[in-house]
Amino acid sequence: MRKIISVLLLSIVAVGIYLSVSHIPFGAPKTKVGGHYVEQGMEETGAANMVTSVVVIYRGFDTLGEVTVLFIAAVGLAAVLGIAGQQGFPREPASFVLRNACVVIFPLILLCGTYIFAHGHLTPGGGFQGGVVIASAFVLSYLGGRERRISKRLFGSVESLAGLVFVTTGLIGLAVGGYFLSRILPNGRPYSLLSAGIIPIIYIAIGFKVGSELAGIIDNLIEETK
Amino acid sequence: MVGRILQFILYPLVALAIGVFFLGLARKITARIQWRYGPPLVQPVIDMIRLFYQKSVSHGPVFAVGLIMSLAGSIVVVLFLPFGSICPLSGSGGLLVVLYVMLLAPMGIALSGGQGANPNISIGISRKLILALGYEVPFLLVLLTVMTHYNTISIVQVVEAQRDIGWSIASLPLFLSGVSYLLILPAMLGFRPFDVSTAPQEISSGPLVEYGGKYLLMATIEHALLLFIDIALFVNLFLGGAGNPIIFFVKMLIVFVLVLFIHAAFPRLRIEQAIRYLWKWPTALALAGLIIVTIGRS
Amino acid sequence: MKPQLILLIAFGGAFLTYIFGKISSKLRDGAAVAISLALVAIFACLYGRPLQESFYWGFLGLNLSLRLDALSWFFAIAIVSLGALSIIFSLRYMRDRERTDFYYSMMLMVNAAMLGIVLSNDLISFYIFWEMMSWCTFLLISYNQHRALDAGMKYIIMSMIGSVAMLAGILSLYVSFDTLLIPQIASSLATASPGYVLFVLVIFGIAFGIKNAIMPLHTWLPDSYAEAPSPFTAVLSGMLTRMGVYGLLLITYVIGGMIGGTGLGSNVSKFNYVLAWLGALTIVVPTFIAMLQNDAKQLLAWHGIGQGGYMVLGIGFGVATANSLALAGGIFHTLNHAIYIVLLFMSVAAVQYRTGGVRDLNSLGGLVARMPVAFVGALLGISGLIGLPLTNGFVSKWMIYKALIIEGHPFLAFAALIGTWGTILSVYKFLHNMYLGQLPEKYKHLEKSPFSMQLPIAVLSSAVVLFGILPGIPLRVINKICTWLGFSSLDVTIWGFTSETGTLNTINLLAAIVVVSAVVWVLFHRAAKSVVVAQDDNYAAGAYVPRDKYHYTAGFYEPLFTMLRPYLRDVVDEFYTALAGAVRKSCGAVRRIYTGDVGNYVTYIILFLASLILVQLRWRPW
Amino acid sequence: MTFLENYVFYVGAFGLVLIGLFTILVKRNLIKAIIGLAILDTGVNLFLISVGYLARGTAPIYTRAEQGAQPMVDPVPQALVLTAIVIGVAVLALALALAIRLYRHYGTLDLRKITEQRW
Amino acid sequence: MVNPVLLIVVPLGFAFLIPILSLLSKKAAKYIPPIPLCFNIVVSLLLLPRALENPVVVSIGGWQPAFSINLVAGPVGILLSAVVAFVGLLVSIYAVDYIREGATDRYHMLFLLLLTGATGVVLTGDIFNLFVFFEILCISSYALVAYAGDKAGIESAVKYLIQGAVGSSLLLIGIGLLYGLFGTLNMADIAKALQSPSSLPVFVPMALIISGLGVEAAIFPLNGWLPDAHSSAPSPVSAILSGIAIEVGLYAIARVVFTIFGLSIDSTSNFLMFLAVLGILTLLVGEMCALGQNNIKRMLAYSSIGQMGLILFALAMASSYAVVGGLFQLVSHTLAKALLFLTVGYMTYRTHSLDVSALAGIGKRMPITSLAFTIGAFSLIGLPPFAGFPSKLLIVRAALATKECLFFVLIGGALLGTVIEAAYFFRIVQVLYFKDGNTNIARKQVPAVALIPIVIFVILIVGIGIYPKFITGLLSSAAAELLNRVDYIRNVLG
Repeated sequence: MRKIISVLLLSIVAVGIYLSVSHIPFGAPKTKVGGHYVEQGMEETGAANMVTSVVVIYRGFDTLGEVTVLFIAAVGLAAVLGIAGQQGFPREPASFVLRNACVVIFPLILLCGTYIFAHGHLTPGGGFQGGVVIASAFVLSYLGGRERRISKRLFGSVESLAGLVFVTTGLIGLAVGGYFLSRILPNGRPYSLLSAGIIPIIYIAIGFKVGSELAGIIDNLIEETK
Repeated sequence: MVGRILQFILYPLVALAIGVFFLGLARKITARIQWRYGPPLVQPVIDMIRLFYQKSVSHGPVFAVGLIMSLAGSIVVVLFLPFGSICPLSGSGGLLVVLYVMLLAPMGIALSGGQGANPNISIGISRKLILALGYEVPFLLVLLTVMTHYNTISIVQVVEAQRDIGWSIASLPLFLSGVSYLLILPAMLGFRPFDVSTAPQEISSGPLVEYGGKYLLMATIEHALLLFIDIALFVNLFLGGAGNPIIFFVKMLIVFVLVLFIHAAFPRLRIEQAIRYLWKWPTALALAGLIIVTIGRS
Repeated sequence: MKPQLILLIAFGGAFLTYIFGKISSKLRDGAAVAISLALVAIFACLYGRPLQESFYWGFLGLNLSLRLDALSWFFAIAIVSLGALSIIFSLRYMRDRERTDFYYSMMLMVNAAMLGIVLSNDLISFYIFWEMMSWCTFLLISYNQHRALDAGMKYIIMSMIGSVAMLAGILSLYVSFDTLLIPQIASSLATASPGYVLFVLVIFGIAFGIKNAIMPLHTWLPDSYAEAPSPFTAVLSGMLTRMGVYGLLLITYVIGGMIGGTGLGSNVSKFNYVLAWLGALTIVVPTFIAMLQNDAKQLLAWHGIGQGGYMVLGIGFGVATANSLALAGGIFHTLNHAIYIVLLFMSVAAVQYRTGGVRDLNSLGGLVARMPVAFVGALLGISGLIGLPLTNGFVSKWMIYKALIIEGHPFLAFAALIGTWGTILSVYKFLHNMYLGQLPEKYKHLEKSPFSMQLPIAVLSSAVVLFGILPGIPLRVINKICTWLGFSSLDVTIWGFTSETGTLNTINLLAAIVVVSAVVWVLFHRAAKSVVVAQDDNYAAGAYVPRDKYHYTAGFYEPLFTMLRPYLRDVVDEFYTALAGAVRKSCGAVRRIYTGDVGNYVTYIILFLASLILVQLRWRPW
Repeated sequence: MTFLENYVFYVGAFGLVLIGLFTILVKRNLIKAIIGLAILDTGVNLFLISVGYLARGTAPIYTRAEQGAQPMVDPVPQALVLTAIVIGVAVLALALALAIRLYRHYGTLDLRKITEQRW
Repeated sequence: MVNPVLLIVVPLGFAFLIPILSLLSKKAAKYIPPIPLCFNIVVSLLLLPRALENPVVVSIGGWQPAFSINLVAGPVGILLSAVVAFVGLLVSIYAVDYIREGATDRYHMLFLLLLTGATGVVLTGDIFNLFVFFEILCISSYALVAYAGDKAGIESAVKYLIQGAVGSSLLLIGIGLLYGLFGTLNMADIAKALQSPSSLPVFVPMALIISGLGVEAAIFPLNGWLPDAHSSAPSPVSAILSGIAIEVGLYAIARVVFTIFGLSIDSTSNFLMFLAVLGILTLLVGEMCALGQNNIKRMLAYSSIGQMGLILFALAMASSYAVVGGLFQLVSHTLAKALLFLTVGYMTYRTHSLDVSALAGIGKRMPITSLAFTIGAFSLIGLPPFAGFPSKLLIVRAALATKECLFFVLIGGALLGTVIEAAYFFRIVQVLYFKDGNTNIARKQVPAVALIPIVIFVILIVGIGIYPKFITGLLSSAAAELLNRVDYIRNVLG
């Protein structure tokens, strides 16, 4: 019964969406805003990766919100799970190979993540992606039977500081340029690492933030399910 | 002016005399109907004089105040009623005032009796008031019919109008009302079959049980005046009043004798029976009269 | 004296009293009395001085303004006087009760709100004060806890229904005429369509009808009167309920243009005939129900409804036939009723105070010996209630009856008159069971009522008689009101009326009664002396009468009730109760929508979306 | 068939959306409902990306190599999707955390039985 | 340089700061939220004069309006952000004492972020940004509802989360469709391009967006989460959720409907009529559910549904009076409902029960709190002289001014709802004052820190009730801004 009703309702919704979507031609150039970014973005922001320039510069405010959402998730998760402080917990040690492989790979993954967010304005990738990669390093280390836990204090501080960096950068922009997140730094030479104004700063901050937050979330969940 | 004052003084006395006479007459005629000899006509007067000098028992101030209120009320009502051409308080509010002043009598008795704190009194008063409610329904309808028909609330004007167009009772709606009035008259006077509130054998005369001496005297006077009032009202409203007191008295006498026949012929009704009766035929007649009058008016 | 200043005194006084109460109870009592008396003095000084003033700089763009004219003065003086008397009465009555600060400030607040109502010159301030009055009343009714809570709920729900109706009516007027000043509406409404006028009448009729407890809307009243603290019941019955009458008069004024000018719009006339008939119904049924009551306050409460019927009958009929006698009678009856019903409730309250809250008629009796002042108050009160001549109730009833008869509506008159007889029966029971009959053992040593209770009773008792003997005093003001409302002037004298179809002369009546009573008294006095005996030393025809108690007063009208009881159910109340039950039940059913299963909730969301799309797809209504 | 050719992405995306919704509507297990949410999110993200697609477009990243005649796809939806993904992750993380706690309280994840808060 | 962006960024910054500060001192966290909220009030007031003249439009990053996110701080935005900040401030002061258990710093962070989200929603001029801030609002409220960690809280949070997530997915689909159709995300830009909302391709996104936002705004069939969440959350959170979160949702609907889709009362589309009907339906359902409810917080939650219905009804009438009334009602409801939840918080804390009957006699034990509750309740019913009265008055008047039969019937329904509302609120007042209850409860007032916000709320409710002019000026320009689509487009796009 329930299924039938659901199917019925969903098919109505599907029909409605079809009627609307059929007015959105697939693969045709149509977005004036997007077009503008593609054409002018390089000049305006100095970033080669247009997605990055959109994410950080044009729609930087969304990104700030996005970072906040993640922050909320981390804080909220901790609040919901009611985790007070950190305590170590004994674990079955992993096999020698696994443990040592993890030790070897761990810094490499960190490095990779750092690379990804530091080059966000030049290549595909960016703060979020890099941050996730960094977090994956911690997951690996947990999987690899690491007994030591990450320092909540440290990670919490990193989270906060990274967030503050983002906000402060924006506010400096406001103070100097009159707009929040305005370009206080020169665009620099295209395609070089130190280019694209404030994008690297923000992306680095985001990278740290996302990495520490996701790691924190995983840590919390692990503790809860122990 | 002097004449007016004389009216004020003499009229109640006359009314009282007629009332007392009716009291005596009632006992005499009833006795005769029932094949007894009966007391002499002056027996009530003798009783009253005796009561005046007899010692009595009192239950407190309200016991007396209620009676005084009752008696005074009755006398004032008398003053409102035209007796032939005599009517001391003609322009003071008319029938509506009469209706209300007539309330003083039962209210006073009830008050005084209440102070008496005798179960019989309470039962008697309760019955009396219920009975009053019973006969007031047709009575009010009757009065309203008359007032609506003549478009006045003044009794004098009703009487005057009848002088021109003949007795009220001769016209159809008022005939119905008149009959209704006659039917409820025994109840208003507290005569059998409607004497359940003062039933001597059952509740020791009800409200009167604690009265003796001057208290009983006043209650008697009040009853005498009640006889006068109710009958005089009927004569005024339905039998065209009268130009002079003698004719008026004659009319009253006829009506009273009619009532007495009913009185003598029927046994006492229980209170529910009485109410049921009063709210059936007299009310229906009075209502019919009122409807006709109202339709005729509009 | 500006009207806003008066209101400021009134409302400020209420707050001040509360604050004083926190300091000392003596100070609070003094302040409450002083403020209420000051208001009486102010209004006494303001007699015949019309005032009008905008007092507020715009409430949502509406100018709030106040005025004082004959009508509002008439009501205001009654409000403040009765308010002051009941405050004085409360001094002892409320002593040693809890939350007295709250009580006094609310009493003053209610009075202030009522003053606001009668002083307001525009409908929105009228409404504001009206609502304030409603919730203050609610709080005061609930004061006694327990059963009072249900009474309070009943009151407030009906009151809210009335006030939302009124709000709709007021705003509809505003939307139509773009003003809320009463005089301006009055002039605008003359040009409105008959249907609209009827709408306005009906909607305000409902609002005021609920407050004035006109018959099918009366059910809140008995419980509220019975359960409220007695001094407040006095205010509630005397003036607060009669704000409904004030409202009806206000409507009358608003449609006054039609009465004076081109003759009555047929709808107006029809509506008022309906009102008159409802008034008649309201007289008869509650009066008979009152006979059934064994609770002193319930009994009086039902009379409160019944007497309200006279006012509505008078006003409705007066407007319907443009008869100023009936209208004046209705207005006058409002005042008279206020005086004697307050008197009655106070005498009940005095008894309650001494007997520890007893108001069950079957367990009282014989108190005349212990509380003579309260008895006299009760006696005069019921005389007024019945309308015995030389009490105030008589005059107003006479006016209404006369108008009804002369205008040729004997059936209405019959209803009103038969109501009077019903009244006699029930109030006699009231008086008898409370003050007459045998004094129960436990009340043998009751003290007299304290002075602060005797004083208001004495004042009101004398007012009952004064207005009964010299009705001209208030009638002059009432006559002014009638002419202000657009009716013809009456031929008022200090002792009554003169007219072709029947005059009323209270002086003659007084003279007759006084003289006759004196004569009778002399006769009585001359007769043989009587011996005062103990009350229970009486003739029982040989039957044994137990000495300690015999409450033969219980079931006083039993024979009548066995006949009438099946017909005297409060059908309306039963209907409302059933309705409330149905509402409650359906609310419970609606709540089942929230099943607690999140799957259902998501289904609702998708259902909503799907139905939006489907409807637009299929019918394209949007 | 032309529809499918032209709109295959949309079909896929909305297919996922509808499957996700269906899962939430029908499944009684909280974890399955959360999985439904994840599918729903994925579908929405896929749809957003599809909106920005340009026929034969490339990634909107300039390189030092000479740009061909190939147009770049719209970067905006990609940015939006980035945000949406993160939000989805956040919601899922929270949902799972709540599920853990809920299981402790009720000992079950059957949504039909978790109806203490109702009416 | 006062910039509306500060309203969002500063609280955000402080929220980020809390973990660091709480490293220094565990107690520091609870004193943080009032600071940015005070700041927000000041900024709002500073912006107000400019905003009244012309909406302050700022872009993030300094690009052309259509090409970046911009904030539009018109009268509505400023009004609502001020309300958010103000109510948030008072509630945060209250929470200083009330929130004692658990990791309080997390509570304060989430609380501040919730308010940031709400502020962002009311200020943003970009529809995707609106979505993002909405998510901030929602996700932090999911977490806050579950904050206490009790059975009821967790259960409610799960339900809230699932419904909220479905709602936001629908919203996102709608936004995606709009982007696909118009190639822009700026609301003014979309509005400029959008012709008729009733053609199906446009109607479907509208339906999706309204359904999505409607979940948060507690419109009738979409509000299954509300009674649970609002009744299970800690009281200050309930106050914020009832007082701010759903109002913000409703604002978003109004903004979308009026500005983007350009529905107006004289347009050919009569979708607004439908919304009005929906509003009254919501109202009646809410009030009917509240009647006979024994859990006091749940009763208040249902009453919030009812009030939302009334506001929606008022907004849907779309005349300037009506919208003023709706916004007024929004403000007065915010004040009153926040007050009610705050007072109930301590009452239930003392009685250890959410049952109405457990509150018996509390009027004697906690006189000021009870008085405050009474005043809040009276204001919600719409009794003078409290703030709820002028708002209800305006709404009724606007409904009557339409001179349409449908609206007469609807306003009749609304008034009926008022009566029901009166019935249950007056019952509680009776229970508080006139019922003899448990005498074990200590005669203990609310702590002073919590009393301050309660008293301020009371003062405001009475003040606005007596002198509504205090805000009507702002409200009417806010209404004008909300209704005037053309001006909005011109202001934003230049």
